[in-house]
Amino acid sequence: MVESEASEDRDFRLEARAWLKANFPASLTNVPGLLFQGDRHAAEANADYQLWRARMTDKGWGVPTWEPRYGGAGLSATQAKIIGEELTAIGGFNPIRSYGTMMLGPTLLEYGDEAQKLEHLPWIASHERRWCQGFSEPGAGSDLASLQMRCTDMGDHWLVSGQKIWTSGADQADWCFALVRTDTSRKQGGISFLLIDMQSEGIEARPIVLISGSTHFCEVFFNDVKVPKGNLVGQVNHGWSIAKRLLQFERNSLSEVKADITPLAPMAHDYLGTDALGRIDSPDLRARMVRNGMRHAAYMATVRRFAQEAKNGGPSHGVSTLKNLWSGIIQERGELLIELMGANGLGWSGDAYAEAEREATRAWLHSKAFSIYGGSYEVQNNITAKHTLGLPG
Amino acid sequence: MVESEASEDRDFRLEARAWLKANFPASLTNVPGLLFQGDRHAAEANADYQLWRARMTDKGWGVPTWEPRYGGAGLSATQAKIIGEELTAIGGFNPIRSYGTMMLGPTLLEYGDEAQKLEHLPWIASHERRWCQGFSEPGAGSDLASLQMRCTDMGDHWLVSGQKIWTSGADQADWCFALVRTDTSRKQGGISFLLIDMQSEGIEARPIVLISGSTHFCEVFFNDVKVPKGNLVGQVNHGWSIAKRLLQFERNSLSEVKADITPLAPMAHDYLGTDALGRIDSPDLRARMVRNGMRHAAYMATVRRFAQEAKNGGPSHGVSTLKNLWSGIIQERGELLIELMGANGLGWSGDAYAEAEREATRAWLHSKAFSIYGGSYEVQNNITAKHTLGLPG
Amino acid sequence: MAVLNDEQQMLKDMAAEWVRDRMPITALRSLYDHGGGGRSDAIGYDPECWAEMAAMGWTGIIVPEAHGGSDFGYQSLGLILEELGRTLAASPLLSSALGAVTALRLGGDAVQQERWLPGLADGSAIGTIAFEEGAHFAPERIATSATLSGDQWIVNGRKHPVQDGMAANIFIASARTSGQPGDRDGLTLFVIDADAAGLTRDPLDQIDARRPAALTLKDVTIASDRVLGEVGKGADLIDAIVDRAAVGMAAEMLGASAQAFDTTMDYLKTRVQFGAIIGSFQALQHRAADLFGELQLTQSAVEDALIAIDDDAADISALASLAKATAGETLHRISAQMVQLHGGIGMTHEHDAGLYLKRARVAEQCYGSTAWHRDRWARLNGY
Amino acid sequence: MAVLNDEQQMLKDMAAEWVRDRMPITALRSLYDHGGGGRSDAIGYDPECWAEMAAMGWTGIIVPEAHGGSDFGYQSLGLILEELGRTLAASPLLSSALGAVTALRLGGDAVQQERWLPGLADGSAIGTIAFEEGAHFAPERIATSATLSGDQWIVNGRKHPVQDGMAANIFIASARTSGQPGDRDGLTLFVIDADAAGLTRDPLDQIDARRPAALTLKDVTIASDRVLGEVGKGADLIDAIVDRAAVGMAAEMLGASAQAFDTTMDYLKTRVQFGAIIGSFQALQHRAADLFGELQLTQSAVEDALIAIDDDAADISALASLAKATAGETLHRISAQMVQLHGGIGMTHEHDAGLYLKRARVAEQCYGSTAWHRDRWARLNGY
Repeated sequence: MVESEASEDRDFRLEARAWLKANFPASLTNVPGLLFQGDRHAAEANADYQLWRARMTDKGWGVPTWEPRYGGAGLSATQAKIIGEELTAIGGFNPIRSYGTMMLGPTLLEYGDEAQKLEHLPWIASHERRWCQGFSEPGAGSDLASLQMRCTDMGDHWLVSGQKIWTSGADQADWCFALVRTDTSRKQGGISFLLIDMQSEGIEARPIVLISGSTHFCEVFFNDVKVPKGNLVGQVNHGWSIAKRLLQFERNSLSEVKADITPLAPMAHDYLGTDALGRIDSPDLRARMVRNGMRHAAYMATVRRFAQEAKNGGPSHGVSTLKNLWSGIIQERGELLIELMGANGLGWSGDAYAEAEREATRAWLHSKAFSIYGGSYEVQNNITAKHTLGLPG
Repeated sequence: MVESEASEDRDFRLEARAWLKANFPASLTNVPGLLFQGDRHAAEANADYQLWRARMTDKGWGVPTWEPRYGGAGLSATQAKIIGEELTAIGGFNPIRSYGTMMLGPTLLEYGDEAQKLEHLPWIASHERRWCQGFSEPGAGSDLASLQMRCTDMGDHWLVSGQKIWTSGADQADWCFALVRTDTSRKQGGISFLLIDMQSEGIEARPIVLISGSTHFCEVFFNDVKVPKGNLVGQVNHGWSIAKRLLQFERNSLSEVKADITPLAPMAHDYLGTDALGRIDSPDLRARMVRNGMRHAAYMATVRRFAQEAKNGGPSHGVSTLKNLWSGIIQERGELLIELMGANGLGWSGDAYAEAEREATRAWLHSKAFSIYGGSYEVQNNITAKHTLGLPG
Repeated sequence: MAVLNDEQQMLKDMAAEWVRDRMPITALRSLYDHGGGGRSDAIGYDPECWAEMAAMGWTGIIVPEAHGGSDFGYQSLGLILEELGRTLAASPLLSSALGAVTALRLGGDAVQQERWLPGLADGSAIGTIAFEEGAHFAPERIATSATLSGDQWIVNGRKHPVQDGMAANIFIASARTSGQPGDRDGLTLFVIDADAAGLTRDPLDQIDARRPAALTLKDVTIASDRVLGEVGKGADLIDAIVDRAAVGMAAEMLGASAQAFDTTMDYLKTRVQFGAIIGSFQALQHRAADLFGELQLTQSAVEDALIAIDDDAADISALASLAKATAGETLHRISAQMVQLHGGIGMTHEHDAGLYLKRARVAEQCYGSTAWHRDRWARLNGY
Repeated sequence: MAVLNDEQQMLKDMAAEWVRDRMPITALRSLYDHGGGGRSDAIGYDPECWAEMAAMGWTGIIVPEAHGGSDFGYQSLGLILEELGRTLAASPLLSSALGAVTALRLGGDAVQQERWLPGLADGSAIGTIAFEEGAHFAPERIATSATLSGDQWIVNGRKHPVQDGMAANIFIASARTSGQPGDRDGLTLFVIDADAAGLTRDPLDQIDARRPAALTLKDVTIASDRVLGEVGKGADLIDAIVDRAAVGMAAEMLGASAQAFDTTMDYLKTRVQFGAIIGSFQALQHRAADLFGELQLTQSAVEDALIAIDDDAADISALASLAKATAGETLHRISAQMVQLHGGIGMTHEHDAGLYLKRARVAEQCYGSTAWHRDRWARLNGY
């Protein structure tokens, strides 16, 4: 892609390359980007991380396409892409990337009023205000629109009561963007989009222990929480279309996630041995690993193809398809990895299991969520069937 | 099972063994039983087959539990089972077995009046009147109850017009048991069960060419066909429950069919060679053959278990489950067989392909019907979900 | 299920009732800490329940009457293991009453049987088999050595994982008296006491909250009358024991599969989404119907193998591999679908789905993995 | 699909239109008799359509301009093959314009290219590759021999199946100039005329109504200037040709899969059962969605491989195997589901589903089966 680049883009690439080289702390090379709120303390403990964040904040390159008054650098999409490519090339990451930059920011830019943008975007752009997403409720999982959390107009403020669940990092978040029910007589048409300060009185966030041991998700209880009138985004009862747009941003960001994968073959030879013909010495397991490996290769080619088509204005209907392919392939890979580790893939803690083994086991357990969260396998297939394939309701 | 047999059963077993030994023509040993109408001409050309049929007809042992006045021998279920076992033991088959004995006969015994029984059962018991099943219609496949073939009460006769499809051997059959619509205002409640002489004026049966080349199934056109009033079985508009009962007999007889299977392993070694470790020299294909072989072994164990449980009065809810397991395993086996034959499994005719190869290819094509006819895979799964698992409508 | 005789039916009903009362799935939870892993002080089973099992005679079901058992057979023991599997009941029953007892039944002489079977039969002793030495089950690839010194054997090596190894006081362990790792010749079985000098054991903190052990044997001295079977010729005996242990595990897995399926069906019949009970969605109905079919295959394969063992049939190994691999595949799929079909709640440690998922993967690896048994079945059937 | 340049987009549109007009699925039917098998007088393709393809320049798409082609590349040829695959259009385009031309491009010297490429480019000659000698693709396990006699080679043996072998007048055939069946060394490629003395060919009546041939070579004399590449060192050349032929076949299979899928979706949108359009049943919707995903993987794998060939990338073999195996698995599933989802009518010869099913299984075997390519991908990736 570089060779055909316009000369002004080429100039910008060289400039970006030079600035990143000068400013990205070498100690952070190939450190995975920190996405979740739960990583906050770890990040805060790291001086180089703090430095890197401060430099990127000043430069506005965490959200390069946002206007400077919102904390961005006012760059073009092409320039933003160049920054990303150059960052990847040196093993760097964007320290500003968060739910705020990926989901709420783009949503506010489209639906927020100027006061809301000025109030929130700069803090997102500096990674100083962390957001959590208050969408799911105990009775409203895949069927999000059946949510019940009440939001009553009290004249000079909103009064919010109810419960959210699966709220990522709610116990670490500063603010929450939530879907609330402002009209009980309609389903989708009675939902509003509200910004809630997590420090407000009446909010309690309780971490949920997952099967992998992670406590990243929370239940959040709202008990007569007062929210300023100006915190409602868009029109009252028009929150559903804002949420759908935000979920689109979420899906796009999910499909961006590089399924960065170590090949299983070398590990399999280590754990299972090699037969007289040079093959992994476990025919049945080997056959399944080969198929998974091939599916993964074809999947990565599909991610590249979809990205290129999207860049050229092609249809972007494939997100649901991509997500189901991805979750299926990655879940299967997680299963194969612990299976090839045998008894060593079954440990929870202790020195009897290598750290990589314990991590693989937790990652396998965690991967079961991939086909549930962010639109379950079933919901994605419903979307593909109806919207992409045009099958009748 | 033999050791614990009551002494009168044991005596009958010895008697049956002796009679079968004396009367079953040795030339027919291990010849597969002739089930379909299409085999009629072949059977008629074979003198030993004719002899065997005549002997079994005289003895009444083709339908041993039927009363003698209907052509049977009035034996107990246990005795009937003993005859079957002894027949199998010498590589014999029941030459009377037909759609008539397996489906219509039992149905008439339950729902027919005495005149109908006397008119039809003896001819079924002697295998001299061949029946075809007129159920499916072009617009009523899986949704059988939506059938449209009109049957109008003309006072002294019924007048039948419409079309049937997938009628096995209609071009060879003497009679047809058909579902007809006697009331258009109700769906299931407007169906009657009618016996139609295929020699009647206005009937035309056209064989359908299947993808396997088989012409066993027909489309049958009924154009103002007159049918005597006495040919309606049970009450007018009560045919649906009779049909359901008959389909139960059909499913039972299907599940009886022994999936008689040659193991793939020796053939695979022949066609694909053996590697240095003694394995079939095609790891991916081998892995799939092994899994199919294991599923087949577990399936055969399941057939035996269900049969034993049924004998002991256990639930017989498993027929839909069994059919889907069976069709899946046999279809997969058919695919594997032609795959292991490689280019030799792709022939339609000609000496370049061995007879066994051409047969395997046709059998593979034919097997695609297993998950469509007799209740499709989808219909069987609906039945299992609702009736066996109690999932809501 | 197979047609049971009155004795077996009574046993099964009794087991179902006892397990429901005394070892429901909440009992397993007491072995887990609040963070989802095993409690650090847990021993992997409940001694009180073990005593009750013994009192009911379950520990002696395949022990000959002469040695204090009831000799009801593997089918009967399988029925109990199946019921225990339903609630993932953690106990050393499979390791001791099936594994160790089988080793003594098949390999022990009269004196050895009289010495150890009565204790195993009445539950006062807990035995287990210790054949493995690494990530993958491979009873011939062992390095633990036993060398003769005068009239005694000196054993050195590491055995792991040993199921219920922290609970057991008798190990039936394999060691190499000659040959190289990989050789079938040169394997010998020993009966080793847990308190033997030079033997230490460390608990393994496993995802299913059981407590297998890693045994370290350092110059452990073993009297020659503790050799089971013929010196150096233990490979066939090991195979025969493993066949039976694998079938016992398959019976447990059948029970776990059946319960995971039932629990999931219950959820499908009550959970409402998009204004409908989710069990009314056809895609889920068909998935359930397909899984039900797999469950049927598993039940038949397990029962066939148990009957073959009681009948001392010729093809026990092939049937054992069929049972273990079929149960492995079925439990794998059903436990994964149990999580999937429960949605978010299924991902929480608070819900049972994760417990089934974790136990499933451990069971899949025990006494030969699904892949190992598929490969063995293939070999035995000429593929 | 991949982002096409203007030239490619035009070519694709033109191909789609021409195929729809001139070679719809009914054209294939004319090769079948009424009983469902191939017509005994059929030659496996339509010479008139072939002439039109040639006139449009399709036969010369990868032929260098110097030899009368347009040198548009494999991606462009892949687009056409994909469109032809949609209607199962039977023609020797893959065998000749891709297979034979590739052999000459990669293996031919300047004189050989000038001698044969112009004829292949303008369609006056039809070429094909003849590497196989039995049920399974295994280019090294061949027995056909070529021995030097003075300045000429004498070739003896049987090559089968040879795709489009009844239509071709030039065969690029492999023979063994040394070594034993199974050796990589000793393979040599020859350009053999169909009317060479001692060469006979018999048609194979295949389920897809094509007419591959079995060639018998009896003391066929071949001049030494008809050797492609180095004597005895043909194995790498054969691999390279097969890589490209397999990708071409995968492109055809992608088209067949896409059309089989589209036709099935159309049926799901119109067929009524149980009072509803069957496409509204969720179980079928999810099956369709899953198949759509497989179709996406296939398209990506095929396009990646075509681009890699045009770029002369280092990993063409792995990408070719990925493309062929992925297309094989996808077409296998979609063609089987095409029959299943059409129900009874899909079982009839009158309906198109069976034609896709039959062509699918033939395509799966051509230029290395799905299993063969999976095994090769595994080997290339260190499994």
